[in-house]
Amino acid sequence: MTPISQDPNPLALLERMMLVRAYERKLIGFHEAGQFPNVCTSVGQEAAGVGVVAALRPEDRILTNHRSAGHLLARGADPGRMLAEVMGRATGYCKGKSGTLHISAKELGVVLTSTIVGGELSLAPGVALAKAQLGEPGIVVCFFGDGAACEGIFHESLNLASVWNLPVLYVCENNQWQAYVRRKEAMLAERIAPWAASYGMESRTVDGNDVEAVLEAAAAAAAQVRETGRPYLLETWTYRQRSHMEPHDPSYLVPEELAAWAPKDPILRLTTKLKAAGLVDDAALEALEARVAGVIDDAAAFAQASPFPDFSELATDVYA
Amino acid sequence: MTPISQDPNPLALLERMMLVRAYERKLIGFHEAGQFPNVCTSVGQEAAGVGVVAALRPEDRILTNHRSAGHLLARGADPGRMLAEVMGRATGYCKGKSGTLHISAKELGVVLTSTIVGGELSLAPGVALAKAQLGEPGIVVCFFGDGAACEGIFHESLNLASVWNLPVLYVCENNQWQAYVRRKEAMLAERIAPWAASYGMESRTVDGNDVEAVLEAAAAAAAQVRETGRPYLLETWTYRQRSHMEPHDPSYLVPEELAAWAPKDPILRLTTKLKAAGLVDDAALEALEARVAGVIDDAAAFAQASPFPDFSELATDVYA
Amino acid sequence: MTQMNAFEAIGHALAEEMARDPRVLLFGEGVATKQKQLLEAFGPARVRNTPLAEGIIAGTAAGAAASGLRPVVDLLFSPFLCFAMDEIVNSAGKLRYISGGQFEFPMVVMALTGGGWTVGAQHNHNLEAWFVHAPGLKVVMPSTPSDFKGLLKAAIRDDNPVLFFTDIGLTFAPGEVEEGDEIVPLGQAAVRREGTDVTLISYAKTVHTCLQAAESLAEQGVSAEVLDLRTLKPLDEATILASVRRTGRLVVVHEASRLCGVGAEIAALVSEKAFDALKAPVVRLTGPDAPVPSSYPLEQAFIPQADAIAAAALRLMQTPEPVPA
Amino acid sequence: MTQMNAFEAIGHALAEEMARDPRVLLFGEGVATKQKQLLEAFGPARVRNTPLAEGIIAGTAAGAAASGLRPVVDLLFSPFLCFAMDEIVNSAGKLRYISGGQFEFPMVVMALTGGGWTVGAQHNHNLEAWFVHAPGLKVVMPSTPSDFKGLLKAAIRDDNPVLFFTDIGLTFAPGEVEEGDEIVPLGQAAVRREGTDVTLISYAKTVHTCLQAAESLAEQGVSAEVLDLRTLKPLDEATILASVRRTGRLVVVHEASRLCGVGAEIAALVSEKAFDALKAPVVRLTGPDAPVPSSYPLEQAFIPQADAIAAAALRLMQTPEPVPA
Ligand SMILES: Cc1ncc(C[n+]2csc(CCOP(=O)(O)OP(=O)(O)O)c2C)c(N)n1
Ligand SMILES: Cc1ncc(C[n+]2csc(CCOP(=O)(O)OP(=O)(O)O)c2C)c(N)n1
Ligand SMILES: [Mg+2]
Ligand SMILES: [Mg+2]
Repeated sequence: MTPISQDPNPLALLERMMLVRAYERKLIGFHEAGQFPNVCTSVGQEAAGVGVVAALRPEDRILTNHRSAGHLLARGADPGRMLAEVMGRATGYCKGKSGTLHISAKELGVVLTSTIVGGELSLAPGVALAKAQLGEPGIVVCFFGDGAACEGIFHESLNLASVWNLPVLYVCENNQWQAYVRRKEAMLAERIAPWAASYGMESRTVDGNDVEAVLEAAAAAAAQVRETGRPYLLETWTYRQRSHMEPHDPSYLVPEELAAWAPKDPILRLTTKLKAAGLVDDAALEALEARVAGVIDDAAAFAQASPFPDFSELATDVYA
Repeated sequence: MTPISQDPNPLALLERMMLVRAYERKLIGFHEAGQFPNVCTSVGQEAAGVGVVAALRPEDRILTNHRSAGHLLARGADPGRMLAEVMGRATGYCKGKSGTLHISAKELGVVLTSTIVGGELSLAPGVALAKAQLGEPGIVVCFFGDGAACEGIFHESLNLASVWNLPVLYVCENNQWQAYVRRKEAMLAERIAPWAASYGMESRTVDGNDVEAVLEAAAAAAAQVRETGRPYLLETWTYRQRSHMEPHDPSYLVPEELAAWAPKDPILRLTTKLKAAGLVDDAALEALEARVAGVIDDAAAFAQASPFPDFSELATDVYA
Repeated sequence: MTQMNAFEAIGHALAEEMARDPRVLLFGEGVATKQKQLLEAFGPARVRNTPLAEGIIAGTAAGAAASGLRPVVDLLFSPFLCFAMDEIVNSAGKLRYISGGQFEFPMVVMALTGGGWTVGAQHNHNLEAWFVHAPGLKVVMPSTPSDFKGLLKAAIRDDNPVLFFTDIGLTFAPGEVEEGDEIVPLGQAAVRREGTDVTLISYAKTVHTCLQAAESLAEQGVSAEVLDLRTLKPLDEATILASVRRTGRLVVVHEASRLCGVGAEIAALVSEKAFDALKAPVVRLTGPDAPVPSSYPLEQAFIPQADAIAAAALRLMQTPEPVPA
Repeated sequence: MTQMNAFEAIGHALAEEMARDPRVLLFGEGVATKQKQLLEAFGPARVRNTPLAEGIIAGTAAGAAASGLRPVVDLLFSPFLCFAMDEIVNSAGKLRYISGGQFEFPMVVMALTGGGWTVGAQHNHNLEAWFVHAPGLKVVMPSTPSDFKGLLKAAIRDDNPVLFFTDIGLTFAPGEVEEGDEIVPLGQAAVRREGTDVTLISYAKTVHTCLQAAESLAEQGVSAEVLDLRTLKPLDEATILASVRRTGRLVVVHEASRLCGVGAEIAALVSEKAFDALKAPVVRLTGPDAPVPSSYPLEQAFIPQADAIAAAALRLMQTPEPVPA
């Protein structure tokens, strides 16, 4: 698949968000059907991922985390190889050694994915340092959550990137939850963007459920990072619509909160807008639905037909 | 010796600062005389230590670090047992097992001293949590440096103390140096106090070389922490007059900086002021000098006459 | 006697100890959400969610422990301990000694590890040997629900920092648990099966693998004794040495990687203190020197298997015995 | 040949490798201040002071290593590694495997440890065994200035993360060092003294203690072979086993604490793979299970002494040898 950034028009953005949603729904379906590896879905956060990645160039690097499907698919990852990785198959991006939690796809510039919350923050400055030192073009985008912002490494990473003038676009997806803990329980501030000031870094919070607003903000932020070679913190204000991981466990979620965010669903909002503008009609939407569903069905078939890694793989790839 | 807080009048503050200076000078003298364990002196920072400790009550707890002589002596520590600890003698506060770097004196409420930069920050919230949970009176004062403020644990500690409403008075001695690194090289901001805002915490920067100003600011901050049960960050703006540790190594220090700070020496400033106010004359000062010198000479004699720990102590005090 | 799994046993131990001693409290990322019944029973001051920050969770536990509380912290998965090593090792493990004995650190650090959930190498890394190596700490890793309960209660009552590891592969396995206040003292291994020809020593999940191996060995006429260490520090040297002195043969088994693991310590202990009784080489069966893969078949292959254990024991039976001069 | 101490040897190795390969860079707390000559030679982009934050220093090294640079980071004293365990173990050590081989981590992490400066347990903690236990890492701990230079050059050229430990007790001890580009390959132990009766295996400072012990043993008619491991991972199993097969007796010596230390691994290795050649128990002489005290006499007593090593070897000479059937 091509990276969304090569054609970020509203319809393309919509289709890519629908593709991400279809991918996540497929995983949810597997769980509803029975035993399946735990996965953290990005349902509700599609705009935050797709909008940012749409602002990037091929030479840019992306570091992401455990909730990475939107970032990967927006970057053009093959959902078949992603699902194969989730299922631990040899055809996965990491030969099945990673599983869902830390899918890297170096060929797409999605590097060093870590499921250690904060791992992406600890690695990003070094990736940017290498670019700067080796004279390579491009910036580094680091996706992390509001929970990761509570880890000490957030403080260390932003401070170093600022002191060393490293081209890192930090993107905090503030989805109001940190696994089983509400963001409000973990910090007094509502927003994380203002924390950048401590490091002499600029920042901005954008409506993370409005994909066009996210794209605009990310494009502006990325342009500034390219131009200044200095880091920037972009916060996407969004919401995790499901429990921390599948299988879904609504027991600890907050019904009022879910209800309040439901109308802000990023796909719903863009479809409504495009319909109002006469850019899509129900038929077109159904066609889109069908197209992304087909892509994901084929991907699932590929993954399920893929072999598990050979036992000889157990202790390979440990040392270079 | 009595804690300074029991009589914080200007003359007492002056004498206590002179005592700290005499203690550090004694260590410098040992180094000039030959082989001696490395020590980090607080020369130039006497007001920052004495002024804060003067604002505390017996039930308060103090956590400090590798540069702790001022905090300990202000709290009433016996310089003989301190020097004995520095020299690794059995009569030291920690039986010689600590050495200079992590002197705790539980009997004085100086607890859990760590030389891991940031250790004091990681431990302070727990000490405060215990006080709150056990219904004990008093607050917890945590002394750390501008370098420690760069460690991730600073971020984690202040955030937790704020979210949990813990009575911690964080005191950052910003002495413009982090061992061999200038503060300016390690952060873009000049001041650390504003960082507290990220945690919804109040803060203030005070002239750390004006002992009366430090006392006033610390008293106000301590009162607020007692009243609200919430943390507060006080930054004392001061200067490290010597190299990171003894033996003195001026090779990497900045002559202009040293020259600029020389007239701001906390002892010089208070003496000048008290003289101008007619509160002391040269004779009185000489008497003070002689008194503190005598105390420190006796302390050194006690330490040097003290035995080393018995070999049977090697593996005791490991498990409770 | 009631049936429960390891998670339930841990819940019972926590509830009983918190009811017994008001100084005991529990905190961690999501514990107040996940342990609803404890939250309701003991209130938000004693059952706390934390920000996502392992370092300050462990450091706060150490500071609180030194100041009169008895905290239990849940750091979730063992690789996350890597963000709390300073607080656990440099503070909780050392500050008693460094201060000349001025402080005690009665605290428990809990973490999950081991194969079973295909969570991969950043959620599954058997690190228990690190804490055995570091001074001032104790280390527990149970294999049965009743030990989960009895050892956790003992760990909470101990005046030292205790690392309490839960093997993911055992979390939902049911077992008989005593009602009420049954303590399993730290430092005591359990003989899970008596035997005379060879000793199989393990802990956690692989104890059960050793018991399977002992079954098949019995069918082949070899009598295997199975030891469950239960506590990795302090090690029950007496029970280990007594068994090897009886059998003269030893296979040590664990899921953790081989190099400098607990198996190395036991092999070294035996080759020094029971050398004269040894009739054959001491063999270790362990995980490889590799991170743990996520893919289910590989994750399972990472763990020593019963047939390999039995085969190793049989090889030892065939080694010619040295005869003392 | 020139005379230099370990610090100077490290400086030469860094200067030569930075001159040879523009991708090599050095950063850490104060390195640009302390390594003035390197700063002048290679400029502020390649010799950098950092903020006081070990986690991001190590993480930045890992990110840079995976992206085409070959960073060397100085984390000063080994206990400070506790603030960088996630970046070293979970990232640098595992992400190659987790990613199915997509990344390499050519980086070196340097740290000081060991007795000599009375700096106490938060500056002195021999943690090398932790990194031997963790997958994906290599571990080096030299004993002579020429090895400091040759092994650091090899570590910088290796495509894996290498932990490079400098024994504080060796920093100022002078020794002969080859001029120019002498590499000491990783994974090769050195026989420092040949002998036939007993093998003494050690690394770092205590290699010299073993050599002293070997001297006094010689006076008592016992011929001791002394092995210097130099690299702790990968271990030079062949050289270790060959020596023990010759002598039949083994004493392992290190300053690090005993439990699950490198000595345990070597004893276990030998008791499995050279069992038939063993004439006596395998003995370990190590630091105690305690933090390191600051007080000079205690700090020295923490370290295994030559007379104790000789005495242990003599005891082994007296043990009755088992005769194979
Ligand atoms: C160091 C570490 N601690 C804890 C976890 C367990 N965990 C996985 S995701 C998560 C919540 C992360 O919250 P946030 O950073 O906001 O990301 P989100 O899941 O909301 O996208 C936690 C606690 C982990 N993987 N790593
Ligand atoms: C975790 C850790 N890293 C590094 C060191 C080495 N070190 C000791 S003091 C120091 C500088 C501390 O600077 P700051 O916090 O400003 O305190 P100051 O020395 O200026 O009082 C450093 C780097 C240490 N002791 N602990
Ligand atoms: Mg979140
Ligand atoms: Mg400072």
